[in-house]
Amino acid sequence: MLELKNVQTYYGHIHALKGISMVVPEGEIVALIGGNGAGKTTTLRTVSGMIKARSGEVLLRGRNINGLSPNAIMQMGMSHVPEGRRIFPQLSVLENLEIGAYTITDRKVVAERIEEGFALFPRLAERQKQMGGTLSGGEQQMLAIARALMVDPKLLLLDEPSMGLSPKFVEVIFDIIEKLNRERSTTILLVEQNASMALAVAKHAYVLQTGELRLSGFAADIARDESVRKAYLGEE
Amino acid sequence: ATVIKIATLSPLSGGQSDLGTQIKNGAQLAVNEYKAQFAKLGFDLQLVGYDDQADPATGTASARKIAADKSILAVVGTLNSGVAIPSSAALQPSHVAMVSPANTANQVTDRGLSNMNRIVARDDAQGPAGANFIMSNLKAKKVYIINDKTAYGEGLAKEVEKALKAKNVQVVAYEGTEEKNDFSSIIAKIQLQKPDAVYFGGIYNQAGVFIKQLRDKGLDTPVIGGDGFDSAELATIAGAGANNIYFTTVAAPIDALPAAKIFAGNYQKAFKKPAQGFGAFGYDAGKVVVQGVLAAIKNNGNKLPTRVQVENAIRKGAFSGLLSGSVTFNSVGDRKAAKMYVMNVQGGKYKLATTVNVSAPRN
Amino acid sequence: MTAAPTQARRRQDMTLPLLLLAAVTSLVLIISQHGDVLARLGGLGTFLGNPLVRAVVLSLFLANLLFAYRWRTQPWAKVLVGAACLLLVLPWAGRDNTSLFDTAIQIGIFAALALGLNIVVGLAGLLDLGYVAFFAVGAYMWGIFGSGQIATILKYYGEHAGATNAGTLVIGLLLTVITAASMLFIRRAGKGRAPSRASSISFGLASFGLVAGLTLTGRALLVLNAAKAQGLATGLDAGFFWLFLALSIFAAAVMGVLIGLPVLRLKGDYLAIITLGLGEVIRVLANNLTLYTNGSQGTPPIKSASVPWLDALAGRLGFSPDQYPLFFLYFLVLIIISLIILVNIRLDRSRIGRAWIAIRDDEVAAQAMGIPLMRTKLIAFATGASFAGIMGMIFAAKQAATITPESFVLNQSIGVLSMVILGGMGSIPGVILGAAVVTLLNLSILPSLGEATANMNIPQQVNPAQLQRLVFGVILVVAMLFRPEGLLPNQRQAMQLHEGEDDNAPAVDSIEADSGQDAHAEMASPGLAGREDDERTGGVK
Amino acid sequence: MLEVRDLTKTFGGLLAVNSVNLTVPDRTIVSVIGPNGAGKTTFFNMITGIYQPDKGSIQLAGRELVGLRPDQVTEAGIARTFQNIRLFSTMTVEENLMIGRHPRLKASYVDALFRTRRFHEDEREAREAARAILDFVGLGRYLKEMAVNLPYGDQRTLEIARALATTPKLVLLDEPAAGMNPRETETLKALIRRIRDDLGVTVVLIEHDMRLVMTLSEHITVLDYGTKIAEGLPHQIRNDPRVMEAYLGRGAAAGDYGKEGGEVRA
Amino acid sequence: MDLSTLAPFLVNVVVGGLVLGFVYAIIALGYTMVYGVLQLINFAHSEVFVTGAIVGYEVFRVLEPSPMNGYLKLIIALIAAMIVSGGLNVLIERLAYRPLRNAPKLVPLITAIGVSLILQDLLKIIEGLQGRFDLTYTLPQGFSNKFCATGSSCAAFGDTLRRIGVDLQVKDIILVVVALLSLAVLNYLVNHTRLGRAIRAVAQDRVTAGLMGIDSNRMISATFLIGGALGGVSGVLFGMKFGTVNAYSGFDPGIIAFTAAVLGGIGSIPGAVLGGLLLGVIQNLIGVTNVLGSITGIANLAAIDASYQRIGAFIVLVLILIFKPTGLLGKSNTEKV
Ligand SMILES: Nc1ncnc2c1ncn2[C@@H]1O[C@H](COP(=O)(O)OP(=O)(O)OP(=O)(O)O)[C@@H](O)[C@H]1O
Ligand SMILES: Nc1ncnc2c1ncn2[C@@H]1O[C@H](COP(=O)(O)OP(=O)(O)OP(=O)(O)O)[C@@H](O)[C@H]1O
Ligand SMILES: [Mg+2]
Ligand SMILES: [Mg+2]
Repeated sequence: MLELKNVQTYYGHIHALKGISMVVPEGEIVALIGGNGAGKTTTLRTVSGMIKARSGEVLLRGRNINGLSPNAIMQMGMSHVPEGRRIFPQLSVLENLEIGAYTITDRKVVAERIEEGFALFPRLAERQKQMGGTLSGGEQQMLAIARALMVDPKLLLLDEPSMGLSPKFVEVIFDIIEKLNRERSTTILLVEQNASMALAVAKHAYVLQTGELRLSGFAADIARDESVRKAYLGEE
Repeated sequence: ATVIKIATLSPLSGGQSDLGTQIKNGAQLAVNEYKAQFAKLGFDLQLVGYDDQADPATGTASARKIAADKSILAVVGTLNSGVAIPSSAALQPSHVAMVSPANTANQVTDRGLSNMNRIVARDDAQGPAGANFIMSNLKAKKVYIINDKTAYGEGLAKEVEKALKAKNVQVVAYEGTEEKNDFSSIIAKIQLQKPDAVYFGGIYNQAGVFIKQLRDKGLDTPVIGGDGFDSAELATIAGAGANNIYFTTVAAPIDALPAAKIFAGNYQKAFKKPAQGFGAFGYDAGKVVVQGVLAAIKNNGNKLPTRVQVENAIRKGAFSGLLSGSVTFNSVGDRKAAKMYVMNVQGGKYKLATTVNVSAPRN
Repeated sequence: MTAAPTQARRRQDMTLPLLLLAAVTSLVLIISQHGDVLARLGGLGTFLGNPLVRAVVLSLFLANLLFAYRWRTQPWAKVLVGAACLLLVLPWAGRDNTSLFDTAIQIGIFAALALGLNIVVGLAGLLDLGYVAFFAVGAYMWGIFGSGQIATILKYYGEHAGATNAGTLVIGLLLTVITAASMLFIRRAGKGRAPSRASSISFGLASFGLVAGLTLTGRALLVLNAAKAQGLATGLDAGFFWLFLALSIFAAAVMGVLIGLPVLRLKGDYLAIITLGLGEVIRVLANNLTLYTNGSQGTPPIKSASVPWLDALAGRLGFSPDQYPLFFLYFLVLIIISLIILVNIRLDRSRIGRAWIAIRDDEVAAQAMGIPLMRTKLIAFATGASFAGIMGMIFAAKQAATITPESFVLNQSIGVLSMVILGGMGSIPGVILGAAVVTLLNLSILPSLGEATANMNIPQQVNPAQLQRLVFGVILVVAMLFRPEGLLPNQRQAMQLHEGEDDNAPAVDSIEADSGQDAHAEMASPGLAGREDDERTGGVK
Repeated sequence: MLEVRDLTKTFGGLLAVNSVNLTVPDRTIVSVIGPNGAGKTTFFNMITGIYQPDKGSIQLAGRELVGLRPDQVTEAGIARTFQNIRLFSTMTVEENLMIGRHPRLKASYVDALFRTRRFHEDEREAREAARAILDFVGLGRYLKEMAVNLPYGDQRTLEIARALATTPKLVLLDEPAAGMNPRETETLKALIRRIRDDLGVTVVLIEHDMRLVMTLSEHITVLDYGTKIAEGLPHQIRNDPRVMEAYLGRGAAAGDYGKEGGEVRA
Repeated sequence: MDLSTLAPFLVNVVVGGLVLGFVYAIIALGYTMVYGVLQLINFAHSEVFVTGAIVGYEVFRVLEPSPMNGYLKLIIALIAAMIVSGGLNVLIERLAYRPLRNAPKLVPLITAIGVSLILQDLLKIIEGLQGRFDLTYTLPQGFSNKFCATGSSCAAFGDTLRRIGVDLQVKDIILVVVALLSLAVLNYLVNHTRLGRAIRAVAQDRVTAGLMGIDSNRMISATFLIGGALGGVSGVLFGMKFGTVNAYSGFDPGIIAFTAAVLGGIGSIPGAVLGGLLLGVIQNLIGVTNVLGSITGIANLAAIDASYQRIGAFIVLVLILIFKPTGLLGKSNTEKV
């Protein structure tokens, strides 16, 4: 589905990704973990076109999408829940969802998807008319996820979906992730700080450290890796 | 050939550039007319247009540049009194004579600068002339006075008000407006107060809009103004409303003077635009300056005169062949005696209503 | 990256080139202003006498200062070039062409204005489109007292004394003292405590009383002094110039606070438009309050201080008496500008300067760090205003013949803003350069285009003389497109802008632009974008 | 130390915080938890003066804070961090901290103009304090770095440092561990302890990371729909059925939270 | 002066103010559109609308000899002005604003000022080449204060207006109708269509809008197109109403219109209209204060004449903003374009 080949990304002169290569096979959940500033967010941004890789290739279904604008990439069936949620603060919850479904022109489909979103997060249904900017942090997170699901993406990029959510909701989110993958065979690239949960749902995993790949392999193996346990799972 | 330069100082860029350019163009025609005569004496007469952007500070800076260019012997300018006053003061120490084609504010010559002259009538000559016409010819009992809040318009309107009050004519309102587009509130007041005449101290491009809107409301009240009205554009802007308009000016009506017709033709030919009021004044002022320089040359034995000599020649000289007749200046640079014409616009056509003789307050 | 070669170039010692350049441009400048020498130079003289060439020479000459500042040279060379250019060469050339003084003083005035506005806009992030109002306050302050206008005013009050002037004075003084005292009391009592509705209302009432009291007192004083009108026919003695120099700073600062108090609670463009409005209010008042300002007719001639020894010096150096005032003002402006730069630098690198930048970056966070928004903004406003005030006074003295409201139009405010942005917001050398560039363009280079082409056969409609705005506009747009951070950018801003900007800039919009200030404020934590936010962070006193 | 009584706030018809009481004794670490949208952040916003409460009182060491502006609250001794990071983006790390120092500096405008002794002392003090605090939180290496260029987790820590720079009596931390991995959270935990132990600053914490909350807090208050539904010691809260139902979910039932290093799921 | 003359006077002052207000309102809409998306005071908008006015002038001039129906001419003029002004606005955005997307907010403000200066002179050159400066609208027949042929129902409408003392002309009515129509269309477009939603999303967060599949550059172009087209419409209406325009006429009304947009709550569409109407009425009321003063005998009022019109409006702005810091209808959490 998605493949990165030796991707190098810069912020000005900050070298954020120093040659990343990874594969996200169709229909799989792939976890991407790493410490602060490792470049996880940058990887997702590079994939979705928010920032252009200086060199290397980003292949989506075999086509190099590096350099395309995000809107062009999104039209190819991808969705991205960005870091920091990025809710439209002055649009209502409902409008945020409608914008999420911007590329769908069939109104009926949009209405159905919105209903599905409300079913997943009843709190959003309660707050349909509230402005996105006044939602609490967790509510915004729910909205961001629901918004990304509006287009029923083939490939979903999730940047720390559990951030700011209550423990109960973290479980809900992971359930949703598994369910999407199972029922709609959505391919998911998951960035998480909550590494143990991420590794539990993912099949493959990559570990990033300061812009470089440190480890890759089956998630279960990585979860057992001594150094990973120490560095990311907080175990001494 | 020795270069002799005449400068113009007027707004060439920005919102008032249209008026300022007219002045420069008019002066250019005057210079063109005399070029050959100067060439015969071995001089190359040129005109340089300086820009004051209608801003006093820019005008002062330009004036100092003029002062520094020793080949410039005299200046035609400016459009705005607010610019003329500091500029002439800046030019005075180097005795660059200045002849104003437009500044009517009393203050311009009241300072008694040796270099500052003007060919237009002072506010306190033009104002009373307008007021007199309102009283005697229009027989108005109630007059509504408007001004454009500039040194020109307000200065003129003040004098009109003074003259009318002195003659016990009722001034129902005296007010200023900087508005250029919408006059609905003023017109509503005119509808309410029903004056017999409206005096508008301002320039034709603002007054024209006002008159148009006034007539649109079905009001035929006569509107009187000063030489700022003197432009064919006034009738164009006022459109169907170009009726019952009167204005005082020192420039003779175009068809009264053959010279005026020639001037208009030359202007159109040179600048691809019809000649307008400030063009004629610019031409006259330019002519005064050029004739003054010529006189100074003659007095100096056909040699290049000094600025002081030019200054003197202009102040003391007599100039003729102008669109506004002939000119001599009094001790402070005001036109000694001038015939003032009161023009009437009726159905878009300009014709002479009457003439008034005015003389400068001092001699 | 283009930075590398520049750096390499700058690493070389440029002392010699600088000195050479300075010497050459100085020489050319002096020659190009000297009519007699030019006449003797024949073709070269004609070339140098061309207005456009002169304008370019002047610009190149002034650029020496920029090079002295920028180039890596021996420190003494910088000082030498700076001092020689400003103290020797420019006055020398100005002796032959007074307009150089005029231009230099105008550059100084605008540089001070730009520095003041830079504090307001560049540091504190408050967009002020009515800045010229403070300039007008300073100008009219001296324009009224330093001219015969004061006599007119006194005469008027002499004739309209009012029934009991002594009574007015007493009431005025009493009101002033009582209200001022009660204001102090309310402030003292409420210190550190939440202002209650009652206390803020009473404070408001008291401040109204104070204004009324001061007005009455002022009026009474005017009436009392009416008899002096005769003696003041040409204004106060020139010796008062120095006192008023101080007063103009003060008056403009007070004005800044008075205008700032109601409007500084507004944000962003609301503030911009309200200041624009107030700027217009001041101009229209100047145009309408004929008694005080003589309205559109302009004030009577305005005095300048006379410094006998300086005049004597100027005389000995061959300046003509009409140049003395400009000679004096030129050096005065130099001194004031140096002081203003010093003040700027010191404030910028201090607690208050940091607080301004913090407010610009994030008001909510700044307030949470204990920075009182209102007070800090007011200080910025007042400081900026005071620079404009003192320069307004210099402007009045420079114009000498009269000042009219035409000098204080909205376009002036916009012009000063463009100097700040063009030069580099927040950067002291930047805004000075911006002021110099814009002033030179407006007073020297662009007009010279028209003057130089006066005798060419260019059709009227496309004559450069008439296209100054167009050329200026093009320069503005092009400069901003190529150097959005300004000509001499502030370090902080340059850093921000250049991140993410290079050969492979992000496909759409760079990320950090959106995680930057604006989006930040909008995407604030839940609730912080709410309406309450507006009410609270405004800091109700 | 902090005494909150009957604090209430509504937004339109929504009762965001409903008559909440909270007592924070001196030198304790106290947590406020609750489901998303429970009103925790709103509660903080009222304490720090960003919102005006509809009702209730807030007293810091006996002094009423309701009605004060945010800067006055900070001056009174309460500092905070934000749920969404709000650092000063055009400033370096050091400058961010010096801004934090603002309310404790005394040099006036005039001092700055004339560079008096007080000014120099002040500046030196601020600089030293900045460095000391930075070292204290472990970000010393970033002193001259632009704050925005720091990794997310370090920016969070920097916000804490900036709050500490105001020498508060009490800090309010809004989800300080969000975006940190468990390892980093451990470091944060140690830091919060040191803030209390070494600096003697009282800490109130909002957090969804139960490992952090349960091991760190001496007292926990649980909000749901703006109302306090439980309070007490960590183990009481962990086992409170209402809290489990509303907030903790299945993981809590398994009793995984609170055990150092406990895995959530296999 | 008694009530029977004063009442129609005041009615006319207010009605005149409202008509004026509609002119401001529709100009303000153009500002507000662009402001809403880029948070940019588009100083060039005043020239965009002057361009519209000039296009309208040219259309009327060219069509003057044609026997075509006057209303048809007006429609042609409006459409031509919309196209030219809209296109011009898009072009301006492309050249002067788009390259500065990531620059600090004030930088595009300066280029906007630069573009405004450029356009002023360009327009002057274009008309100047034909020997014109002040352009006087010559309206086709039928726009006078005679409403229509006698006997018809619209003539009756005109008669009724005159009977109750309201002094309106056909062009005033047209102006109001077109302005209201634009308002309705714009409001629908922005608040109830997919395009409008996308524009608003771009306004708030361009990057994230991109993530939703929205091409932000296209949306911004669309916004400038709409804003420019509105400018074109307002230009023609402006020319019709006031009779003359020149290359520099845009500045003053532009400033007032932007003030109106701010007064109403910048970014809010109904706010812009409300602000425009309010300013129009206030200006006119202040313009007649001296008459009211002299009638009521309050000397201080009598001193307030038309020269205070503009600043009166600003003072009202100050007062309103002090109590409502985000304008009349601009709540920070309500609709923004
Ligand atoms: N907008 C930006 N401007 C400059 N540098 C940035 C920007 N965003 C990220 N960086 C830098 O790029 C590197 C990678 O950051 P990135 O955000 O991808 O890390 P991350 O793995 O997502 O970390 P975190 O867990 O903190 O979210 C870091 O060094 C960071 O400082
Ligand atoms: N300005 C506002 N207008 C309307 N509703 C608001 C506003 N601010 C907050 N709310 C609502 O009040 C409730 C409490 O919000 P708050 O931010 O305090 O939640 P929280 O407990 O911090 O949640 P989280 O853990 O998700 O951050 C939420 O439902 C939110 O939508
Ligand atoms: Mg990240
Ligand atoms: Mg929260």
